[in-house]
Amino acid sequence: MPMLNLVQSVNETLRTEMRRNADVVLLGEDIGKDGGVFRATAGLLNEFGPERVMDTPIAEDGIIGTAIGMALYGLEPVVEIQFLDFIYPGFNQIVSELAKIRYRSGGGYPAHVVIRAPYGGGIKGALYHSQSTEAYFTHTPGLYVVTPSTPADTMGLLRTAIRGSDPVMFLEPKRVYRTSKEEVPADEDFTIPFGKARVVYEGTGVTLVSWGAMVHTCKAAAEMAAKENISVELIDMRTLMPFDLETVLGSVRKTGRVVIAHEATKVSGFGGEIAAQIAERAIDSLRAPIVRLGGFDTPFPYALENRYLPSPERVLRSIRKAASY
Amino acid sequence: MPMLNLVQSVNETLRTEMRRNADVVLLGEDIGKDGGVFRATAGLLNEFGPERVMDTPIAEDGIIGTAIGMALYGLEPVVEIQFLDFIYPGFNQIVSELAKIRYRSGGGYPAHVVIRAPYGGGIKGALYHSQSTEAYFTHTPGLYVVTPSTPADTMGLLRTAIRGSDPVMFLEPKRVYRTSKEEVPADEDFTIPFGKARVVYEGTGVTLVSWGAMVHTCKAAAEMAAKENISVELIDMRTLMPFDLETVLGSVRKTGRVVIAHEATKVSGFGGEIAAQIAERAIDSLRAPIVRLGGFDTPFPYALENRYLPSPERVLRSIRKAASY
Amino acid sequence: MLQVITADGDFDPKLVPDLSDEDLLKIHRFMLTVRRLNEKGMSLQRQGRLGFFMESTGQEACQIGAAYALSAQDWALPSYRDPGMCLVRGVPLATLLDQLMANSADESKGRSLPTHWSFRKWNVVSLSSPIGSKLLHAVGIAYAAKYKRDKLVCFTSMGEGATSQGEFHAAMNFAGVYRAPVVFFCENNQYAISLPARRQTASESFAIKAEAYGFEGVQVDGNDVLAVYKAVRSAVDKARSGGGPTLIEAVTYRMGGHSSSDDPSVYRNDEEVEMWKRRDPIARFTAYLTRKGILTESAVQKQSEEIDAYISRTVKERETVKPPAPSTLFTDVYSEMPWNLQEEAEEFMAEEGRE
Amino acid sequence: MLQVITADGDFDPKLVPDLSDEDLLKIHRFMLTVRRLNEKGMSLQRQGRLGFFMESTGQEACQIGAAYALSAQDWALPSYRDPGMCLVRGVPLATLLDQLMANSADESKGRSLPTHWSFRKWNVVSLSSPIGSKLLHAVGIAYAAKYKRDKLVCFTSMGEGATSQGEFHAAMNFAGVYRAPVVFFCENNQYAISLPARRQTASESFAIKAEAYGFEGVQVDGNDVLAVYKAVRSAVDKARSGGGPTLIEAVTYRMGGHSSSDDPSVYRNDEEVEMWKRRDPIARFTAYLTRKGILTESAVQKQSEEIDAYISRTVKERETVKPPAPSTLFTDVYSEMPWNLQEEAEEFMAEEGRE
Ligand SMILES: Cc1ncc(C[n+]2csc(CCOP(=O)(O)OP(=O)(O)O)c2C)c(N)n1
Ligand SMILES: Cc1ncc(C[n+]2csc(CCOP(=O)(O)OP(=O)(O)O)c2C)c(N)n1
Ligand SMILES: [Mg+2]
Ligand SMILES: [Mg+2]
Repeated sequence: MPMLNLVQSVNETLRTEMRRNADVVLLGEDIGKDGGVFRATAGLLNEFGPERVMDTPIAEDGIIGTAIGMALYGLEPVVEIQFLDFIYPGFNQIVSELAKIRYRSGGGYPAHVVIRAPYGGGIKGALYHSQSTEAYFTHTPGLYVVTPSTPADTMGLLRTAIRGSDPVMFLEPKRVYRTSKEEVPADEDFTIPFGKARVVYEGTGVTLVSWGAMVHTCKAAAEMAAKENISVELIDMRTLMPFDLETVLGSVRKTGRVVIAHEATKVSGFGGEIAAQIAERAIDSLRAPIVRLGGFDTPFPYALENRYLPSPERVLRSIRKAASY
Repeated sequence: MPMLNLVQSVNETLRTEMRRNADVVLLGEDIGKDGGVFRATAGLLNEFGPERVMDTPIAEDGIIGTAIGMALYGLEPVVEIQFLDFIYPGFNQIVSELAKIRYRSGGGYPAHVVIRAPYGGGIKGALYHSQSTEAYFTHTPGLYVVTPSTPADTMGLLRTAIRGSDPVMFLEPKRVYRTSKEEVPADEDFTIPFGKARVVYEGTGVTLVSWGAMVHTCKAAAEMAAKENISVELIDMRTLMPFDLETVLGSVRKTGRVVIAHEATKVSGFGGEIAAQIAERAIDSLRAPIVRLGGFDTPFPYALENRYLPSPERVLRSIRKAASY
Repeated sequence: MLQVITADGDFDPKLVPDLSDEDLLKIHRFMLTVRRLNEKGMSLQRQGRLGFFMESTGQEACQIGAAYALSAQDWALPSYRDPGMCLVRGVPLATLLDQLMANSADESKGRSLPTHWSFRKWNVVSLSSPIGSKLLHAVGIAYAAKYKRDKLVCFTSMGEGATSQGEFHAAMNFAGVYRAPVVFFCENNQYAISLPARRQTASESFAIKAEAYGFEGVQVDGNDVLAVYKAVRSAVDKARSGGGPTLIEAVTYRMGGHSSSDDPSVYRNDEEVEMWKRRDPIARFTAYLTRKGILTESAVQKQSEEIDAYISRTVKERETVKPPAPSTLFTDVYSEMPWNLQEEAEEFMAEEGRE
Repeated sequence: MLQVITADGDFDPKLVPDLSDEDLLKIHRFMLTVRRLNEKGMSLQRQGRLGFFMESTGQEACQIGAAYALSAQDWALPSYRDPGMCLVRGVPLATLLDQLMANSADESKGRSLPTHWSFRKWNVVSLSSPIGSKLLHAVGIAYAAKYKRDKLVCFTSMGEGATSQGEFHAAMNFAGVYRAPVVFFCENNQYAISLPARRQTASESFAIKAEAYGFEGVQVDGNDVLAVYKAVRSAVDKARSGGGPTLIEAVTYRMGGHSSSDDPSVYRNDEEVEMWKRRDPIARFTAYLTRKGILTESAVQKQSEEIDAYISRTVKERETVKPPAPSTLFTDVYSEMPWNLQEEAEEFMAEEGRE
């Protein structure tokens, strides 16, 4: 079992899938010689050549729209958007085309495109290298939305995305690209199904729901809570569309208390959807108000990034709030 | 007091504001001679000339981006996007520029642009002339989001938008553009503040929260419910950012039961935000699960539009569900 | 501007493309069919038998001339104003009508707006409403075909208004950079809804925009079906043999309104319309074929009547087809329904059953 | 390609723009200042004293030549690679450093990435990171100035990579259609991060792209400060007198990496860098001024030292300025804080107080 960090896991998954299937092609900015600004595609140009590892002009609409065309013809394009923050020139292609073409063509023209994009704060990137806007995509029927938090999950989920037949927004938590390595299954058919959350810690006192890089913040918070004798059940959603409501509800029925924590701006964040689902389906189990913790409802700042990003302490305060109600 | 329908009210407000302030300029597709595809700008080219009523090439990024520049220089541009569905080529300008420029410039460069766009279903327009994607904008700090439902509210809120100094997404419920006329204040300084909901019907049994064209569906449902002796308190949010949580919470504390109904796709819709807020702040008042009703989690269809659009009957079923729990 | 037949049917024999008499007559018949279909479409819409319609009268030479230059294996992304391209590709009239009527036989399951084509069997790719976005798909399809060593060309058409969109820019630039076998066909019909072409851009022509992307731009008389055929044919041949993309601007005129919801008299005058009537593409081609001695006015008259009858018959037949089943609301969003959709579908079907 | 001074300082007197000796020496000094500032910036970043930096060594002639052609009332939207433009506009070095250091004296309140300028007092408009989006603002500003009958010009610069974005296309097209008094200045420094300019587009040049929009495109030697000045000056004069927009491509080279996070040796070779070193814009202008007899190598040496000392002194001074106050997290999102932000701010400040 190889030891890989998260970005190496992306790289390894792309490599093995490209070896397996000649229809898998990559396109994006600086993904060739440069290997991507985060090195997620390092070495792939050398192995697979410029027809399959396409450096593109700077035009996100061009990248995504061209990938859609390729997919319509039968290729399996995997797109890299350099930062999720730069996806908006291609947003029309995602919302109007990629998400709707299967439906509007009566199933005649599905387009299987996987869009990878590093997202989230923590690299001192300011307003435009830090945002977590996964909620836009969860509100767009026709898209799957994947938000892994560990190297192994990244591999299993990215492989599912590439072998599937639906459009996927694959959002990579860049803050933890290199923070730690873990053992990753050597099996080249290792996949993780969409819609199955992972219980990071079992617990009985408070259910804590999160995804992406925030899972690591939540782990730290859960460990701090344990010292205060609050037993936290930490759930990593892994995929937001589809989302594993069953696991969440099961846990809430057990604990009666829930905190939902994400890095994204709080208002209209995906945490609201989870809270609403719980309030609709498990309200009788609740012994405390549903606590949501999000990024502030402001753009993402530069100098004060560390004050902006939800810290383990802030999560802990939310846990306490839920536990002590 | 003049009798106007909703689109006439838009027209009248634009006219009076343009007369009042020479810095107010309009830009959009077909807004000149054609008067806009819905005639919202009819007659304005004649009165104010092509420098102030600018027909643009077909490029939503161009329209919004140019308007931002104008606003930076001190004009007060009011943009028309022909259908909200066509705003995505300009989404980057909204999300990356309009919403963030005041913040990122430390307040040095605010950009006061009002973006008007007809939205929602009900005109047999299929996937791309029907969508309600207000939630994207509510999840974008820096924007105000306005969703009027009546001619008078439209006038009062549009005037507030134009006289204000923040970017506004002004979403017009095109399905009710011409369905009815009402008396509109003759006072040319008549405004309605943002963040104040309107209680359409007072009631004691179930709180029903809605906005835009759905308010009219909800009115019909509330009337049907009354016949079943369910007293509905219908709240028209009017603005989603800022949103009048106080009025909603006040009503929920009274009724203990709540239905949130919107036309937009349910998952990650703005209804989730309201539900989450209630679940966080008024859970002890709840005597029933929070019921959310949204458009289906699919693209907007053509032939089956009437099956897709939430009907008074569907809203009524939700009201019954909340009432009978 | 490339022209083969002048407005009164005169021509330069050196320019005439190599087409058999049979082909010429077929082309003429297709043009007539589109004209009659447009008239029928508008009248059905006025009668409330079609929800929406976009006519293309005046642009028959563009549609038919261009599509005739393609081979069956080529892919096409026509615009809403190109029903004729679908017909030339082999789409049966009944199938086209199923799309317009959004019935249960429609390949798109009645989900798309009328004139928003999608005919997989004939390599006619699903069209959306946002202007310009499909141009990129054409580039991707062309690239993929090249990657797979399939010797085919991807053809896409657009209005001149589409050239203002950012996606036009990206599509042209990507096509140039990757030398994709794609043909961009711009039907400059002088209007984008109400905006005259001269206010859409300050450039000398639309064809000249190709310079910005390093490949050829060609301007052609879009009311001259032989000129259109010739220009597209040579672009297709070039693309097929590895020569990369071409942009063709066909100068034509939208004789009717923008759509069944539009009243063009608000923004343009009658003289202009009259002037373009005198350049009618069908009259011109008829004059040419008459001169050539392979068609007579009375034959045209007879054909028109046959076509009318055929269209009416087929319309009546397709009007008997049922609307799409309510359950189709929920399918094809994903390859498999996620739980939230399943739940919505079940609830909906249960309620449908009840009511 | 317009050139005034050849690589070795030779020149054609007929081409030399009308600038006083004093101006020439000022221009030279600005160029030196930018060069030294770049070196300082990179070294501060390497020492962890700046979070991020983007150097512009090699592009001094572009920055200074272009900005020198503007008047104070003109507006400018420079790119991150144009600190020199800010200096020429009058922004004090200390103010520039406050931006880089994101301290509490920074006009942007430390919210933006270093090199993302915003200096209201000097009509330098707030810059974001997404490539291309600001070009449209330039058009809107220019239109608004024209509307208000203010006789000013809006100038904006970009890298050659920005020409691929849809917003470039829309900006150019709108500028053409409305004949806005705007000057687009494209610094073709041969790379967009790792992508060579010849793979950014298949067009013959970047200047030629102007043809697609109906106005003039000009190519100029971007390492020749007098040529740059001349080209921008004539575009500015034209715009000011109602002649509409111009696109200028300045051919230059990015001597360093894309940013402090980039290692260019991965994607380009030393010979190329060496070749461009021989075309150094400062060396060339120094040679010219030396030939003209108004500058000596030793004066340059002395100036460099002065400038270094001045920069170091100012850096040290600005490093004493406090970071932005935590409360600034919540201001300027709107003109007034809505309740949700107020609530967040209060909770945050209460917790800050506690910890
Ligand atoms: C992105 C977008 N913006 C606006 C519209 C509304 N719209 C529909 S057709 C049209 C005009 C298109 O003109 P042109 O490209 O010349 O094609 P034509 O209709 O003349 O064939 C417009 C503005 C749209 N469909 N998509
Ligand atoms: C929309 C968008 N996509 C991608 C990026 C990432 N990015 C930052 S700079 C850059 C290259 C810009 O090249 P060019 O325009 O030539 O300017 P230069 O850096 O050479 O001055 C890229 C791709 C971005 N900032 N914005
Ligand atoms: Mg047109
Ligand atoms: Mg560059």
